[in-house]
Amino acid sequence: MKKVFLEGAISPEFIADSIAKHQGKHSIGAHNIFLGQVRADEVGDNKVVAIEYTTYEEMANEKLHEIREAAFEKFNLTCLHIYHSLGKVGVGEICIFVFVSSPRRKQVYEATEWLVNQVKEHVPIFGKEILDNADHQWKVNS
Amino acid sequence: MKKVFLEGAISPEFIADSIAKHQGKHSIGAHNIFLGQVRADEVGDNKVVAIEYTTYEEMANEKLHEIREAAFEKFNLTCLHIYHSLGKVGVGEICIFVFVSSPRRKQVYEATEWLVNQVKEHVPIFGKEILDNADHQWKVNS
Amino acid sequence: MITVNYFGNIAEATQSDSETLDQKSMSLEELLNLLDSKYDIRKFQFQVAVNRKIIPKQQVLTISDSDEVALLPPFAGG
Amino acid sequence: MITVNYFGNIAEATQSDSETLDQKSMSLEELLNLLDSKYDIRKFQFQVAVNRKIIPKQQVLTISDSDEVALLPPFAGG
Repeated sequence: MKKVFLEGAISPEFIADSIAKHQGKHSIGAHNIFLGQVRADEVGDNKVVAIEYTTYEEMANEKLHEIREAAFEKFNLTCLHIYHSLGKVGVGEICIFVFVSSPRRKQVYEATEWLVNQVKEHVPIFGKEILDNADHQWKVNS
Repeated sequence: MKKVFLEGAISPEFIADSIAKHQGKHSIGAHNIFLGQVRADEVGDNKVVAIEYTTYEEMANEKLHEIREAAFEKFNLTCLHIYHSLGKVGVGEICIFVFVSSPRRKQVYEATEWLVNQVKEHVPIFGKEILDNADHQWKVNS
Repeated sequence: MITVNYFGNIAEATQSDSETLDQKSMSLEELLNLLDSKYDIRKFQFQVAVNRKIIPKQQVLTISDSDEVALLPPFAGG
Repeated sequence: MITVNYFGNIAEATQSDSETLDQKSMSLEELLNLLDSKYDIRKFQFQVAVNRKIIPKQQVLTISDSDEVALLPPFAGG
């Protein structure tokens, strides 16, 4: 089982490290990366300052495993990685990192889009949006 | 005029740095990144070990400027960056880095794909594939 | 013992992430009625997972000892 | 003086990235014939750019002093 959940924000250094790890695979010609960044959305007179993520981890890992298998069936990929934050991620910080690699570029964009949508729709992750007045509201994916 | 051409391979650290620079922009919710990596393609009995890139830089910069303007017209983007290597890039190293950011994810995949295709089709960049027997052949985009 | 896991705004309402009900067996309907009487859960939007699979709330199903039930508010990953 | 820039396999054939022709004015057709007689360039696949804009090779066009011509083999960026 690949590790998906990381405590706190996903750092640019972590992303660089993931990229570097793929430079030994000489059949890869194209990578596509999606990063979700926490926005300072306005909520009435207030602003989002962070999102606190929780998950139903056992079920999430089962779902993510199914999504991975389906992606390899559907697209011509050399490898794929999905990382998601748990706990607090501040505005401007990265909470999801989807990384797809393939010999050729054709399918990588669609594969990334499909994976991000699958995670949003089917993986039990919950987000508490913390506002600058210390109130909160529960995030719902649109 | 934004600087596109970099000498040699594009390092994971350069990519991490570009990502970090966008973490202060709190209206961004989604990034999409394309990376092209040099493959060890087989050419008869030999293998590609590196590609040496050259460009007609004045014309390339004019074209890239047009492509940028058209992308901002076409897609809802907060910012976009295109980097391409000149000189020698070894197998497993990164030669093109396209980075698109937007408030929401919907258009980022298509914008990235469009930009990569535009660069490949319209920007005068030339690639000499160096083989492991020191021969070479000229790369042609398919 | 039936384990029920709570998440998001439902965990907030139940003031707990998980509880175990001292029951050998009950129908899903009985379980949801019980939770509604304790926590007024029907005011929330949620899905039900039994043993980590989402099932329709109306499904006629007996929840037995060692089953793991979860109430899942709308997903918000990414 | 007309400047002609060469790239990729054409620069390899001409053994130079650029040359200046000591001409005040000539047609594009004359220029391409001259380069073909010197370097046999018609054996290559290439496009012609005049002042950094690609134009059809058959275009009836006078290349003048200070114009910048380039012979561009197939692009290979990315």
